[in-house]
Parts: sequence; C-alpha cells; structure tokens
Amino acid sequence: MGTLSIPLHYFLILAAVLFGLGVIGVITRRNAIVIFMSIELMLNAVNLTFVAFSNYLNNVEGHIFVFMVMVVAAAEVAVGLAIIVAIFRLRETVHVDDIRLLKW
Amino acid sequence: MVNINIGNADFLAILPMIVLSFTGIYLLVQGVMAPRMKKSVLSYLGIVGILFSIISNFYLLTIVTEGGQAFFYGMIYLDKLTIILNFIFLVTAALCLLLVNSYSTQEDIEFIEFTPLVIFATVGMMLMGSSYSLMSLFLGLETMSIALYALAGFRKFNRRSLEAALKYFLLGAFATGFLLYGIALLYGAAGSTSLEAIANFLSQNSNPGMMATFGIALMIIGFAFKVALVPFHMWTPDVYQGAPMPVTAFMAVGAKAAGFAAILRVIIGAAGAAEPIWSDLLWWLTVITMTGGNLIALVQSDIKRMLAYSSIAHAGYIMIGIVAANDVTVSAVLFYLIVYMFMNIGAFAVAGIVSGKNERFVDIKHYAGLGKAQPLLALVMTVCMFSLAGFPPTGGFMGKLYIFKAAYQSGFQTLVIIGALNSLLSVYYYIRVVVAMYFQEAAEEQESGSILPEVGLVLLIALIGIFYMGIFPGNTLTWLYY
Amino acid sequence: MAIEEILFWFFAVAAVAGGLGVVLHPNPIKSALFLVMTFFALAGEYILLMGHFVAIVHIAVYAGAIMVLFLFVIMLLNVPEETRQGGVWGAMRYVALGLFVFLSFQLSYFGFQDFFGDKQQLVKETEIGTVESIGMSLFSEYVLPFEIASILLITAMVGAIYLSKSKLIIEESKKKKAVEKEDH
Amino acid sequence: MEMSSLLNWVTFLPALGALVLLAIPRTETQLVKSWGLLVSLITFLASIPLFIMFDGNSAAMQFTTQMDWIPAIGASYHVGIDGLSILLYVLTTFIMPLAIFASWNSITERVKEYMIAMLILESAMLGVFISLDLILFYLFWEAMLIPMYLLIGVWGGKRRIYAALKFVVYTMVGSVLMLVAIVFLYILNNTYTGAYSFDLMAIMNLKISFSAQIWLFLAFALAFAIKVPMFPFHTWLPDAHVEAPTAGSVILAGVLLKMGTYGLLRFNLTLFPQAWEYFTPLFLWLGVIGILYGAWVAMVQTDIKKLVAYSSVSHLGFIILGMFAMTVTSMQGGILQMVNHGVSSGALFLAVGMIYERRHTREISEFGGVTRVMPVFSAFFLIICLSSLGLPGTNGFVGEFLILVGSYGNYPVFTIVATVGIIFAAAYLLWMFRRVMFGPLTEKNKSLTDLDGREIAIMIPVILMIFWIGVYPSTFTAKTEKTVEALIEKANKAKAEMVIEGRKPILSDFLGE
Amino acid sequence: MHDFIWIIPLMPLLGAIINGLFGHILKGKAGFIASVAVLISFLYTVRAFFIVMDGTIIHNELFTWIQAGDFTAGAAVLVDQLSIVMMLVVTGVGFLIHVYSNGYMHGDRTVGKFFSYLNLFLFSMLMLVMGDNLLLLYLGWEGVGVCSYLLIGYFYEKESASKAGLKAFLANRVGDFGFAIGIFIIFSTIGTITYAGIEGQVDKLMAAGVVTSAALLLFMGACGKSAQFPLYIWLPDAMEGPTPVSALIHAATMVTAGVYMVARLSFLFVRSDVAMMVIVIIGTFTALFAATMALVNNDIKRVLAYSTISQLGYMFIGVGVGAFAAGVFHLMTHAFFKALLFLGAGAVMHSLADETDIRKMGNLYGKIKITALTFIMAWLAISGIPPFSGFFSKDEILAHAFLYSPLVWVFGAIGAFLTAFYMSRLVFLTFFGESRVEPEVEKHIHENPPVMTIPLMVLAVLSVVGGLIGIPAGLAYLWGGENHFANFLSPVFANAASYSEPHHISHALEYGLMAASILIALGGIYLAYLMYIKKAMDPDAIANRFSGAYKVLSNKYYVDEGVEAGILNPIVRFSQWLWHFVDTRVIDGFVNSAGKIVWLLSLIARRVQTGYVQHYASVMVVGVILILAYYIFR
Repeated sequence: MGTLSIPLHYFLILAAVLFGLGVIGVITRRNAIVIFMSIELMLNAVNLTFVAFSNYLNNVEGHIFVFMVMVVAAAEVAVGLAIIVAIFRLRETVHVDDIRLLKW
Repeated sequence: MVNINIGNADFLAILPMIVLSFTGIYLLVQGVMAPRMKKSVLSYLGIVGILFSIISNFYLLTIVTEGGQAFFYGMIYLDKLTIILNFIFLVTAALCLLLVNSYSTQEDIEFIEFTPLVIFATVGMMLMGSSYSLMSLFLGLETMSIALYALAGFRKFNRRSLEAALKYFLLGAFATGFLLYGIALLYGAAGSTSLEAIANFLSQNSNPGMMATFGIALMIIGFAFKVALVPFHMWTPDVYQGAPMPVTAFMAVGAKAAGFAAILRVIIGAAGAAEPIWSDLLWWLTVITMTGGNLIALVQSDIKRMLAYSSIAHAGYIMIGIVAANDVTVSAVLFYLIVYMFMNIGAFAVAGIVSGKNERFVDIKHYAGLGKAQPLLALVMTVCMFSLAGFPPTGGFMGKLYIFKAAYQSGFQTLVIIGALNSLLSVYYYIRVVVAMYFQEAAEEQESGSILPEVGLVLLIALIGIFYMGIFPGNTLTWLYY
Repeated sequence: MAIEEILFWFFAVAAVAGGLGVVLHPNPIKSALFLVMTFFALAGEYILLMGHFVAIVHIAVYAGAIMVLFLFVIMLLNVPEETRQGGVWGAMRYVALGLFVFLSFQLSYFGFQDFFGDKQQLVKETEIGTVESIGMSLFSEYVLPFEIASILLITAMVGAIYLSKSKLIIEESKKKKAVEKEDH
Repeated sequence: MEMSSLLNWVTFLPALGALVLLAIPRTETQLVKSWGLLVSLITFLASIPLFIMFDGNSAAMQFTTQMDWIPAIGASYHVGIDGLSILLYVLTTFIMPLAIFASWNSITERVKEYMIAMLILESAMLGVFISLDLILFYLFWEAMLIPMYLLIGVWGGKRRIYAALKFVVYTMVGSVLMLVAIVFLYILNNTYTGAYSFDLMAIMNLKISFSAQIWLFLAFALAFAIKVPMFPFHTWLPDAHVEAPTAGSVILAGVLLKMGTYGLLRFNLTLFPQAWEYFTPLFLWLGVIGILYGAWVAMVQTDIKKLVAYSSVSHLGFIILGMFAMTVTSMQGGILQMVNHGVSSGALFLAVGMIYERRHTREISEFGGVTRVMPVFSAFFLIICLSSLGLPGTNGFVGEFLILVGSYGNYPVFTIVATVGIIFAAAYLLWMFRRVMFGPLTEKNKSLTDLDGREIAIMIPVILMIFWIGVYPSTFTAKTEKTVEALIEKANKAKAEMVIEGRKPILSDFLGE
Repeated sequence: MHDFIWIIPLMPLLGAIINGLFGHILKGKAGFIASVAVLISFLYTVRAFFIVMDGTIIHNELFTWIQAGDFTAGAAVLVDQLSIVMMLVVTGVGFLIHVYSNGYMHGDRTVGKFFSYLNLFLFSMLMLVMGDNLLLLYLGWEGVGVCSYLLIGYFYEKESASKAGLKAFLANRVGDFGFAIGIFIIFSTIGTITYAGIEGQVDKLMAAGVVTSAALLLFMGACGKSAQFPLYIWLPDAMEGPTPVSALIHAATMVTAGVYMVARLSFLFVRSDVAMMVIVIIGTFTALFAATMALVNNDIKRVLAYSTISQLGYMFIGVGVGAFAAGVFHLMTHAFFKALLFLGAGAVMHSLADETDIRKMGNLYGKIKITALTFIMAWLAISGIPPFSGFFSKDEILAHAFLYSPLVWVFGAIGAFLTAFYMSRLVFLTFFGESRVEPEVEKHIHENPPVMTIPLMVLAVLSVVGGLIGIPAGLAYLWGGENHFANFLSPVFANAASYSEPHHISHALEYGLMAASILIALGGIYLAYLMYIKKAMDPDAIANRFSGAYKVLSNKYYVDEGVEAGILNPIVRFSQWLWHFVDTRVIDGFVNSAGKIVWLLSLIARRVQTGYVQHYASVMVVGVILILAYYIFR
C-alpha cells in the first residue's frame, strides 16, 4: 500500500481557501439564494477536510461524517428554499437589504 | 457476518427519545388522516406524548448507574445530567404546547404542523443533551435548528415572522459551518469524534497544538451562536421579536438550555483538561455578554426585544457558572436553567396574552394599568420580573447566589462583582414593567385577551416554580447534586 | 511531477475558480453553474483521497439533487441580476477581501503547521473509502446517527411543505369551515 | 409561652395579619383599616413582655431560635435579640400603630393593598433586627425594600415614580455589594472551618486578615451608609420623604434609617474591628460633615418635609459620631439617640401630615399664625420641635448629650464641631416653627380646624415617650449597658492584636489625630 | 432628710401643668393658682433659709437621672448659703411679679398660657440654682431659655415679638454651646460634674492645664445668658414681651444666672487669673458700652434694658476681681430696684395706654403718685445715693475693683456717672417737666389698681432696706455691726478665698472711694437736671453738634445690622449654595448623569443592531477572526 505523492496539507489549505470564499460570499452578496450557495460551499470545504483527515487517520469516521453533513445540507436546502420562496411570494424580493423590518 | 452488539440496554437508554419520536410521527399521521377532528386536540395529544416521555425519563432514573454509561458504540451517554436535561426539555415543550392553543385562537391560524415540529425539536435537544460524540451532538443540534427555522416562520403570511425565519436560517447555517469546521479540525487532531477519545487526547498532551486549539475555538463560536453570547447574539432580538410568541418562548428556554447542555457536555465534559485554552476566552465572552445584554435592554420599549436582551444577559450569568468549571458548576448551571425556564415561560405567557391579535400590544406602555385591568396577570408578571432581576424571595436570587458561590470557589471574584453590578443594572428595566403595570394608568382602552385554563395552568406552574425554588431551594439542590 | 499531483492541481484550480465564480458573478444562474463546477472538482479530489464511494454520493447528492433544486428556485423566482454598486462591488468589497485573506491565511498557515515541511504526510492508499467498509461501519457503529438522520429529514420535509403550502389550499379550508358554521 | 417563640410570633404576626387581609373584600375599607390597626396594636402589646423580660445585665443573645432553612448551602433560620436590637425592635412595634392610625383618612384608594404593604413592611423590619444569619438578614433587608417602594410609588405625591425609583436604586447599589461581601465571608468561613454556614455567630470568631477586612468593611459600610444616610449618599432621602405619604415618611424616618446605623454596629463593628479602627477618622469626618451639612441645608428649605428630612441627616450624623467614638457612654448615647430620633422625627412627620391633610401644601410660606386657630396642635408641635432640637428634660437632650460627653474624651475636635450642630438644630427648627405657627394669621389659614380626637390620640403616646426618656432614661439605657460594654471590650481587644504589617494606616494620618 | 426641699421647685411645676392643661377653662383664676404656687415655694424657701442660717447645707438626691458608662448625673439638690440667697430672690421677687401680673395681664385672652409659662420659668430657675451638678445647671439654663423664648414671643401675632423670641433663644443657644463644651472638658479630665466633685479635684484640673479653657468656655455660657458684650443683642429686643416678663426674667432672675454660675464655681474661676481678667475686661466694657446706648434711647423699657446690661457688667466686675460676695450682693439689690423700675414702667405704660416713648410723657408725678414715688426710690437706689441699697452694693464692687486695678475703678466710676445721668433723664422726662401726652390719652390717666401698686411698694421698701444687710466693713466699723451678707456667704467662697490672697481695704481708702462715688452720682443727676428740667443746655443742640456720635449711639452702634450682615446672611447664603449647588447639582447631577451616560451608551449599542443580515454575519466573522488571532498571539 504505497502513498501518493500529494502532501496532505495541500488538501487542507485548499479546503481553508474554499471555506474563506464561502464566508466572503455570505458577507458580500445581497441575494439570499447566493448567500445560501456560499454556505453550501463552506460545508463542502468542511467535507473535503473530513475526507482528508479520514485518509490521514485511516479510519472511516470522516466519511460517515461527510454523509451526515450531506444529509443536513439537503435538509437545510429544503427548509431554506421554502422560506425564501415564502418570502418572495409575500415581498416579491429576495434581496436581503429590503428585508429589514426588525431592527434596533 | 459482523455482529452488531446493540442490546436492549441501548434502546432503554434512549427510551424517552423513542417515545417522543413515535408521538411526533403519530401526530403527523393523525393530522392528515382525520381532517374533521378539531385541530387543537393535536397539541393535547402532543402533551400526552410528552407526559409518557417524562414517565420513561423517571423510569431511567431508577436504572441509571452512578458514573453514567455510554451506549450505541459511544454515541449516547446516560447519566443523571442527561435525565435532568431531558426533564428540562420535556417540561419546556409541554409548557409551550399549552400556550399554543390560546395563541392559535387569537391568530385564528390552523396550527396542525406546529406540534410535530416542536416534538421533533425536543427530540433534537434531548439528543444533544445525551450525546457522547460530536456526530450525535451535531445531528441533534441540526434537528432542533431545522425545526426551529420552520417554527420561526410559522405565521407564514406575516412579514416579520418570515424575516425572522430567514435571518435565523441564514445565520444559523453560517454558524453551523464554523461549528463543523471546528469538529473537523478537532477530529483531525484527536483522531476521533467521540468525546471520550477527545478527552483522553486533551488530557495526555497539555499543549495540543494549534489545530486542536482552533478546533475548540471554532466549536465555542458555534455554541456561542446557539446560546447567544454577545458577539454572536445579533440574531436573537430580531428572531425573538419576529417569531410567534410560543415559538419565542420555546426558543428562549429550550434552545438556550440545549446550547448549554452541549457546552456542558463538550467544554466541561470532554475539554475539561484543556481549561487554560478556553477559560480566558469564556471569561471575556461572559463579561461582554452580561454588560452588553443589560445595557441594550435598558432602552428597549418592545417587551419581546427586552426579554430577548434579558435572555442574553442571563446567558451571561449562566456562563459565570461555566467559567467557574469546578465540581459545583454543573448543579449550579442546572439549577439556574430550571429557574430560568420558569421565569421566562411565565413572562412570555403573560406577554402572549397581553399582545392580543396579530401581536399589536407588545410595547411596554401597553402594559400600563394592567394591575387594575387583570390583577392575576400583573401579579405573575411582577413575580417573574422580580425573579429575573434577582430579588431575594424568588428563585432568580437563589440561582444567582448559587452561581456566584460556584464562581467564588474557583476564585473569580471580579466576575462575581461584575455580575452583581449587572444584575443591579438589570433591576431598572425589569422594574420599569412593574412601574408601568401598577403606577401608570392605561392610555387607551385595549381589549385584554381572555385567559384560557391551559394558560392559567402555565402561569400557575411558573409561579409555583419561582417561589418553590426561591424559598426552599434546598431539596432541588440536593436532588441536583450528584 | 507525478500524474496524481497534476490531477490534484487541475482539480484544485477548477474548485477555486468555481468558488470565485459563485461569489463574484452577479448573475445567480451563472454562479449556480459555477458551483456545479466546484462540486465536480471536489469529487475529483475525493477520488484522489481514496474516497471513491463518497465522491459518487457527493455528485449524486450535491450536483444532482441540491443544485437542481437551486436552479429550479432561481428560475421560478427569475431573480434579477445584482446591480453593480451594491453587494459585490460596494464598500464591503475591500472589507470582504481583507477578511478573506486574513481568515484563510490564519486557518491554513497556523492551523496546519504540524503538516508542513519535514512532518509532511503523504496521501496513503487505503481501502477505507470503499463501499464495503463504509457500509459495514454505517450499520454497526454509526447506526444511531443513521436513524437520527431519518428524523432530521422528516422534520425538514414537514417544515418545507408547511412553509411552501400555497394560499389555495388555505382558502379552500376556510370556505369549508364557513359552511360548517351555517350547518349548526 | 416560651420567650423565643413569642419573638417569632411577634415578628411574623403582622405578615399573618396581611394574609388574613387578603380575604377581606376590597370595598370594606373601614374593616380593612381597623383590622390593620388591630394587628399592629396586638403586635405592640405582645412586644412589651419581650422588652420587660429582656435581661439587662447579660450581653448574650436572648430568646434565640435556630432551625435549618437551606441545609444545602448552610443557611439557617437563626434569630435572637440583644441590647443593640431590643430598643429598635420595640420602637418599630411602637411606631407602626401610630403610622397606620395617622393614615386613617389620608389614604382613600387601594386601601387594602396599602394595609397589606404596611403589615408586610413591619414584619420585614422586625425580621431585620432579629436575624442572626447573613442570608436571612439579606432576605429581610430586600423584602423590606419592596413594600416601601410600593408605598412611595403608588400612594406618593406628584414625582413619586422618580423618588421611588431613586430610593430602590440607591439601596440596591449598596445591598448588591453587601451580597457579594456576604458570599465572600461564606467562602472564607468555609476555608477556615470547613463548614458551610452563613451563621453570624460562627463568622464572628473568624480571624479575617486585615486587607480582607478593609474590603469587606467597605462593602458592608456602603450599604449601611446609604441607608443611614451619610453625607454623600443622602440625596434620596428628601425626595423619598417629600413624595411618600405621611405614614410612609413616619416609618421611613422612624425605623428605616436606623437599619443603617444598626447594621454598622451589628456587622461592621463585630466582624471587622480592625477595619473599623482604620476607618474611624473617615467616618467621623463624614458624620460631622453630615451634622453641619444637614443642619445648614435644612435651614434654607421651603418645604417642611424636606426640612425634617435634612434634619434627619443631621441627627444621624450625631449617632455616627457617637458610634465611632468607641466609648461606652457615647455608644449608649448613640443607641438611645436612634430611638429618640425615631420618636421625635416620626412625631414631626405625623404633625406635618396633620397640617398637610388640612391645607394640602407643605410650603412654609403658605402658613402663618396657625397657633391662633390650632392652639392644641401648636402645643404638641412645639413640644416635638423642642425634643427634636434636644431641650434638656426631653428625649433628644439625653441622647445628644451622652454622645457629645462620651466622644469628647477621644475626639475633642470632632465633638466641638458637632456641638456647633446643636445651635443650628435650634435655628432651623424654631425658625420654621416661627414662620409656620407665629406671626399674623394669614387669610388662607383662617379656616383651619384644630386636632380631632383621633389625632390627639396619636400625639399623646409620642409626647409621653418624649418625656419618659427625657426624665427617666435609665429604663432604656440599662437594657443596652452590658451589650455595649461587651462590644467595645471585644473591639479594643481586637485592636490590640491588630498587627498592621509594619505600615501605619495612611488614611488616618491624613484625616484625623 | 429635708425631703420638703423638693416642694420648692415642684410647686411651680405643678402650677405650670395645671394652668397649661386647664388654662382656657380657669381663665381669670389661673393667675391666682400660679401666685399661690409661688407663695408656697417662697414660704418653704424661708424655712430652708433658717435651716441654712444655722450652718447645715441641705443635700438630697431623688433618683439618678442619667447613668451611661462612667458618666452619671443624679437628680439631686444642694442648698447652701449662695443658693438660698438666689432662691429667696427668685421666689420672693417672683411672687411679687406674679401678683403684679394678675393686674397687668387682666383681660388677656390666653392668660392661662401666660401663667403656665411663668410658673414653668420659675421651676427652671429654681432647678438652676438648686442643682448639685453642672448637668442640672444646664437643664435649668436651657429651661429658662425656652421660657424666655415663649414669654418674649407671647404676643405671637406681632411679627417683631416672635422674631425677638427666636433671637433670644438662638443667642442663648450660642452661649450654651460654650457651656456644654466646658462641661465636656471638666468631665473628660476628672470624670465627675458635681460641684463637690469638681471642688475636690480642682487641682487635677490645674495639672491638666484645662482650667483656663474650661473657665473661659463656662464664662461664654454666662455671657450668653447674662447678656454680656458679644451676646447681649437679644436683651433690648426682649422688651417685646409683656412687662412683668421683662421684670422677672430680664431683670431679676434669668440674666443673673451667669453671675450665679461664676459665683458657684468660684473655686474654679479663681484658679485661672487669665479667666478672671477676661471677666473683668468684658464686665467693664459692657457696663460702659451699654450705658452709652442708654443715654440716647427714648423707649422707657429699652433704657431699663440697657441699664440692666450695664449693671450686670458691674456684677461681673465684682466677681471678676474676686469679690464674689459683693457681686452677689449687687445681684440681689439690683433684682429689687430693677424689678421695681420695670414694674413701674409697666404701670406707667398701663396708664398711658401702652405708650412707651418717653418723649410723649411728662408731668405724670401728680397723676400717678404711688408709681411715681416708688419709681423715684428705685431711681435713687440705682444711681447710688447713700441710704439706698444701690449705693452700698455698687460701692463695694468699685472698692474691690480699685484694689484690683485703679483703671477699672475709673471706668466703673464713669459708668456710674452715666447711669446716674440716664436714669435721671428718664425720671425727669417721664414724671416732671411739661406734659407731652396726647390730649385724649391724658384724659383718662388713672392710678393703677392696688394689686399692681402693692408689689411696687414692697419692692420700694426692699430696695431701700436691702442695702443695709451688706454694709461694707468700713461703715460697719463706724456703726458697729459687720457686713452680714459677706460673712453669710463666706463659707461658700472659702475655697476661692483661701486660694487668692485676701486683700484688705484700709478704711481711709474706703471712705475716699465712697465720697467720690457719691459726688459722681450727684454730678450725674445735676447734669440731667440742668438739661431736662432747667433746659440750661438744650439736649437737642448737643445732639446735633455731635451728630455723628449721636447717630451711632441711637442706632446702637449698628451692631444688630452688623450681626445680620456679618453672620446671619453669609450663613444663609452659604446654605443656599450648599443646597442648590452641592446637593442638587453635584451629587444629584452626578447620579443622574451616570444614569444618562448609561442610557446614551445603550442607545449607541442599540444602533449596532442594524437589521441587515450581512452586518450580523460580518460581526460574527470579525468575532471569529479576533478569537483565532487571540489564540495565535497568546
């Protein structure tokens, strides 16, 4: 059982970069759906980290965790988009700047 | 053929959760299959389910071993802490369900799906309370959150409720991202996500390396969001104000208790050995939370927003107990959570009734003259307010006293003094409600909601709870001591 | 440079490009497609990490189900393009950039110090990623999470259905109730 | 009946009375009022055997009862009475019936809640004086706050909400720090003796290090200084008095202010003698400043109630001087002066209440030549004023003279400055008396009616008490003699052992001898 | 034994209580009850006098009044020669004034209240003179102060009367401040305040070096009560009260309390010559100062008031120079003729419908003969004409003063001259010369009823005979018989005498001085006769020649205005400042501003909650970054 010549931390740094991108997406974008996509991006970055560690630690727990994250992501997408659709139906907008009734 | 050693003991351990899940599913089916049945019956069935779960919880009390035992390959841990946490979550859910009917008649919306969601959220909380691995913790957390996202937006034709749901959802998911990243890093460092493995890893090497530190830090941030400590509390006021009243009550008490359950399990339980890492961080978070929460609450005129900031401040007081991190911490935090439950449920119940249709009367000046209009409501609200402020005969005082005592024992005097000064600061905005009720005359005539017997029961339970914990804290304390 | 390394860099660049696309492109549809690209790149990475089963499931779940849902909703709501001045290009841009650089640098450089330089770990060819080992553990050690996942999904379904139930059904039930009142 | 159970009975009788009141319907105002009066009278009568049976020549706690309350944290229901608290205890039961009787027809709306608040207040005050467990003391201390807050807030004058809030916040600031100190003592006791207990007796013989004593002393002292009120913390008193109803002012002046001085003796002196010694110059300064400041500001007041309020600041300054002079004579004078001030300024407020009921104003300029139309009232009011300014033969003189004579030995300079206070005491009181009672009868006051039977019945016991203490004070001083001697002897012994780690206390250099 | 002694003070107290409670019912009879009470106590005093005559000193303790720690003060009575003399004066003159008041206060609406106060006054005065310790002295001291406050302000509807009452009480209170501190000093050094106790340990006081300060402070109390220089301002205004009050309190009894205190504590004062010197200086200055003011005053009662201050100055000279017996003797004789003068003035006012301005009187001799005659006897006594009591007592003081220092005698003599002058001016303007009374008042001038004139006559006899019992040694040598008064009091002052060496007056010197003082008195009278009867020198011409001095004198050296501006107003303004600035602005300001700052802080903190989801998210991210940075740089 040899090793591939790719050092592990490449994957980890890639995951960190993707995670950062996701965070930026959430902060800058005004559209709720795109914000949600950026969050999905963050979750994927985490999945990558899990798989990387699972390989490094040589135990299956990482993969199982990835499955669980996928389940959660799917559930979140369902509820999240339902909320976004409900808001759109009521307010005809998905731009987060307009949804600002509750403040101070 | 791999033999899966999951025996009866395992299923016994999670009996309350099983009972509750079946109730939830039964309610779904019932809701659909019998359209003609009066919808309010659903919440009563829900409560019956919860009662069964409580009974099974008491049964667990008899079979629990002293130190506690892991089940389901280290996914679930059953000890007295789990049972007490289950007890808190179940009672909270029951009390909120009692409030639902009066609220639904007020708003005349069909609340069919409300009860199952609450039931499933409670299952999530119980899972968090009894989790022995980060995976089950994460799943419990998410079950609860997903249910609460939906519940927050339950009045789906009301702009505020949906906005609250959206904000809660986006920020919740965002925070979950951080939590997960923390879990991943800790998994990488400790080699497994089970709390036992993490505890061994942290106790062996005192300096666990930057990755594990980052892991713990990010997890604290995840929990901080859930428990609404100050830099991560921004969602609480908006969501509490937007969400329907029973949901706000459920979130303020249930979600927060679940958050603290997670902290107790992970930070105090597993990462106890790595105290130097997180002790200073939590110290600072506590101070900022208390001061920030109380400070902004001073100027709030909307009762729900004020109670939101007050819940943030109380999160700060509980955190004092956590920061103390000695043998008394767990019983102090649990005692405070129980009193916190009674105080807030009482306050939100009264707020629910006074707020009237479509939650119009939620400003404090709408409470003027309540003392004359509805003396019983005013009395309960006053007791809740005095308890939240920490006046002696009430439970709130005993809770704070016990937390302060715990903090003292591990030498955090400055924290206690800041806590004392903060509770002094909080007296002002709590008393303002009492002043409005008794000393000011009602401006314009607002039709006061009628009190259904169920809500009366909730008020009574809250009142008894506060005074019982206040005057005879002894026996609850001994019961908590393990 | 071994073949794997080239593959890794290829997938890595694809993933980052996709991510940038998602974040920067004003049109939501375009950013959704960029996201799909990222998913495929990540699937490639999983294969490199011997996570074959995970890669397959990843593509099926994310690219297949979730992205389809996203595109469907974007189409349904025909979300307009974001205007230039707000959001991506506004004052927040520089702040966001700063935060991004600082955060990812913090995480990667400091977080993973243990794997730099001589302590470098190489990717191992392991058998754990196979369907058989995942299946075995999933139904032995991790059976409880598996069951909890079902509860989670039910909750999500109930919530989603309730929230998206359209007015139509509600009006109908109101009419029915009105009729009942007249009966008695 | 066994004395200690009588003590419990008398303390909780008013509270029971309040419970019974719940049953009486709101509309029966007459029944409610007479019931309240009856309960407070019975309490007073029941407290008399306590006073008589109290053994003057033993310094130990008497009529004590000790029961477990919260065993988990070691809080016990431990009560008892000694020389310090017996006089104030009976003073409370003596003043309550007068206060209730005085508010017979001045309180019209929400009479039932009023009476409940008064009775609960009485129980709380009695509780404070007899509790020997720190948490029990704190419980009664806070419990007393709520009814007083309601009294000022609900039945007060125009700016009642501001005054009530100010009253609560001032007291809360003090008592919150006290709570912190109590918990610290609790932990300290645990580290030394291992036992978890809030019991004052146990904590009393703890060896607390000097630096800890300093900090604890200040925490307790702040709470009591606000209550006394001592000079910088007194601004809540005039507002509270002006806005409180008559009965509220009487109780506030009569009993609540004594909580501060009683607390200083019961906790600060017994628990932290070294710190007491260290801070004596500071408190003497504040006390004497309080005397002069209170007198001067009282002189220029235009509102009678505010004048009497500031006079209270001045009188309590004397008590502080007496306590901190640490001689048996001055301490006994201080304790007696607490009772005197309770009687005299309580009576002053009763009198002011009576003319307020008639004219609904408290501005001195509104009155003039009232003696012409109200001769009986004028006689009573004169006697009360004279007792308040310390005319020999009345109660004020005995207390004041003992304080000054006793404290001259140790602190001559402070005593001389304090004696200047008696000049201004006469000035502001008699100047007010002249502007209100003497001079030509103004138009507005022509229609005033003299005192009726009820009001005379209120005044007579007060006048009798004034002359009883004035002419034969030893019935009261005998009770406190032994306790005070024991207290001072213990403090001096502690002072002797005081090993200040080499450095001289800086504070006392700067301030006093 | 001698428990009867307690009847003397308790009878007036009983009278006061009866009149106080049932005054409005008794109406007329109140005066009778009061007079009877005083008569009983006078008779018992006489009985006590005979007991004391044969040398036994009565000492009787009823109960311990105050006992706290090592401070004890018993309610005890000590009646020796000095106090029996004072008691005789107090009860005797008091009784006469009570009888006189029946007439004077006839028809007053609240006469019960008046007599109750009068009796209460007598009780306090008796306690003052009979007490065996300083605390009872203090009790009497403040008691008489209160009664004088009440009686001066008796006509309370008159603004000026109630103001005068308050002024009197406050001035006394200032004196009592010094008195109290004196008591503290004595108690803190020797631990006891009974006279016997102090006398026994007086050398301990000397050793502690506090004798001078104690004596001076006690003397400050005496100044307050006996209206000596700094604290005399209240006596002229005290004339607002009814005339019997002025007679009893502001002539015979209360004002003499200061002299009694110095005499009683003679053993203490003697031991500090600084204190004695101060007493003499103040006595002399007050005597002269008051006399000058009496020259120009035109209100009959105020002239007598100034004359009282002046005569008190003489008494203090007497005790100051060590001649305690002479001081007390002059006190007694002064009580007789000054009471007579006041009552006479009261009678004059009574018959002239309360007219007090002497410029509107004149030629009354014919109309009210008895009052005039008794007034003239008192005038001759006070001016120091030989057979009358005034001459003997004043002369003895001047003789001792001469021995002390001739300068003092010179000032004393000038004072005597002025006294003779202004008294004669008073008598000539009121009784002789042409009548300046308004016509309608003149019509019904009538002699006063017997109940007023009889006391006048009795007092006239006393002021004539009074002098004989204290004939100075020189004259006694001539007529055989020694100075009964002096050696009657000698045991009381034995301790003082033994300390300071007794100085003998050579007979020759004494005669010389006597002759001189007679000449001075006659000179004064003759000058007044020239001015006001013969009109040889027109007083108005002199007045406007020295117009500056005249204006100053008539405005009483502007002392009242000076005190008003110099002391009272600054205190009131300072207190105003204290109240408005310190209380409201500083303390309340600090508290309210603290509240406001917290309020502003929370308003700002509230603004952070903008409502934008991105802002919340970015705050969270910033939080995360800070935490991670913390861990990196920890």
